[in-house]
Amino acid sequence: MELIELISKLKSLLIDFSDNNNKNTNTNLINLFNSLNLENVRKDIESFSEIVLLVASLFELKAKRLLPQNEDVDWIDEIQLIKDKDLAFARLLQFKAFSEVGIALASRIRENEMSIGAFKYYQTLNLYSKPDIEITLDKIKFNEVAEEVFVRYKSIKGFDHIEYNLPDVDEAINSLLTSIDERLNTTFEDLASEVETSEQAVAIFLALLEAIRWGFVKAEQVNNNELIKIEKNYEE
Amino acid sequence: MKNKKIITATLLVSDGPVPNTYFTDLLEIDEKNLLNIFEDINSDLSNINFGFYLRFDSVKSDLVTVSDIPKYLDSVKPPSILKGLSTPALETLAIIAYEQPVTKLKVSEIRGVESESSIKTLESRGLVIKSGELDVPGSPILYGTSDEFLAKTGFESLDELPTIGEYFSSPNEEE
Amino acid sequence: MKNKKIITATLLVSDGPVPNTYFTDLLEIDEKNLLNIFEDINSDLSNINFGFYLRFDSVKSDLVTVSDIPKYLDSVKPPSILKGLSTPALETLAIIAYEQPVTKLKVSEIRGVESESSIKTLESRGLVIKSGELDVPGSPILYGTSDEFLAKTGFESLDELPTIGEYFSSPNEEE
Repeated sequence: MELIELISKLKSLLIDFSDNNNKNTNTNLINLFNSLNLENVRKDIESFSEIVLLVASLFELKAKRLLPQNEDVDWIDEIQLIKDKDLAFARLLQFKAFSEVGIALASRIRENEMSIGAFKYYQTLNLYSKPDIEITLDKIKFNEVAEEVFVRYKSIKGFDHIEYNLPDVDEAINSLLTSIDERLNTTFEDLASEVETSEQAVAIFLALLEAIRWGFVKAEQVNNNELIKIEKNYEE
Repeated sequence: MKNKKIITATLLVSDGPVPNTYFTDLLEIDEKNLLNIFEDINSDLSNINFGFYLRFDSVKSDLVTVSDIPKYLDSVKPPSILKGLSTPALETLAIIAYEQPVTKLKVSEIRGVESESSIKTLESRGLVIKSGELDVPGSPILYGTSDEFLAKTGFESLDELPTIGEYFSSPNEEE
Repeated sequence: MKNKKIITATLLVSDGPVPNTYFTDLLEIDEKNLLNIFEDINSDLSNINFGFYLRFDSVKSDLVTVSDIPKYLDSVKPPSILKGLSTPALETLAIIAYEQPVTKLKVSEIRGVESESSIKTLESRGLVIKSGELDVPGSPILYGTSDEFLAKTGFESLDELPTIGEYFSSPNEEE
């Protein structure tokens, strides 16, 4: 099936969703996906993200729909569903617009960065008696930022919410960061090859997920056959 | 000429663009005069074929490299502010730019996913700043874009941000 | 002339003097040739009366401000621009204040991003100083806050820094 066709079907499904037939929707979705050649879809990233969005919206509505699970949906719920549907659409449009605007802004920044500003301000120390810029330092703001940055750091290391007797993710994050620091570029397979127990492997994996989530490192797999490359994430 | 000397020296050592008012105050000249000096400096620089020029507008100025030799500067230039920024972060940046001042909740609502870590990333890069608090119970923090954001995108002010439709209106131009 | 363009652009954005070998390798020219271009650049700069020149010797070169600028400024009082620190710089400053003496690597680790340029900014503004070297291979530089930092924040000594939440009081801390 053509992608465009699939997308339009998904859209109409979304519109029709307030109709009362969950079973049908299930079948339809499964059929739709079965008929799709995933290879082709992956080639067209644009459409792929649209599909993901549409499907996500569908499932979100579906989940809400399934919640009461009683004979009839109450009319208030019905209205809620319609509102949800509109919201999902509005969100879809807004979301897609902003994500493209984000990319447009980034390409603007990239273009501007082709011209690089002078980087000599360390010389101001020795320039003339009065440097051109007087730095103000707000004590309150300083305290706030200090608190925030350490809380952020500590919360990465915390994991208080995990109460089970799990491997020490804390330690795993530290050793993960250290080995990435040492090697700058490494692979997941490389990291995993050093563990001795399955618990350690789990810890490494969790640590990696956390480190990625917090932006410490980037992980990338170009295609299925390649190793998962891991590198440190640099600022500015 | 004394003014030209002072302006060029200051721009060399300044940390980012210098506001025009700084020079008009310092040198006791009017804005028109200042802009003339800027143009003078640029025509000097292009005559001698240097690799940088003075980028200026009605608000600020800065010495920056010409854009046709970037590959020779790869090893000396600072890493891009975009380096390592994910598409979710860019999307969050766009939402904050257009909806500011805006709360984390509102950003998350628009994106449909929790956006705390994206906002934190943008904040630690200096593209986004806390701009106040919303006057409701709980006083949620309001976020906005920073001067660094303007400098990096090259907009003089937020008023210059194109309306969202403009990004989509002409499909066949674009980056 | 392309080489002049590349050399001037590189010197503008370089953070400190550039070794001559960098240019001879990049442009595939010999040293004599390079020194000629340097002299060329300097004669250009003095002709157009700019406030900086190229200081070079047989090893390195850099663009620096001319020494008579202070004389020009004697008669005027430079207005000061009040400028706050950006979030990246503030975060970096906070980490250095609490963790000092601390290496760049440790700061980057706590922030989660490479923090070299933030440290440079703080150093150039006198808020942060090099306070020693760590006694491990490679001797990484240790950073600490300056008296200027105390003066600006109004803390009388580092002991006055507020304790940060419950995060440091937990018994099982310390890495």
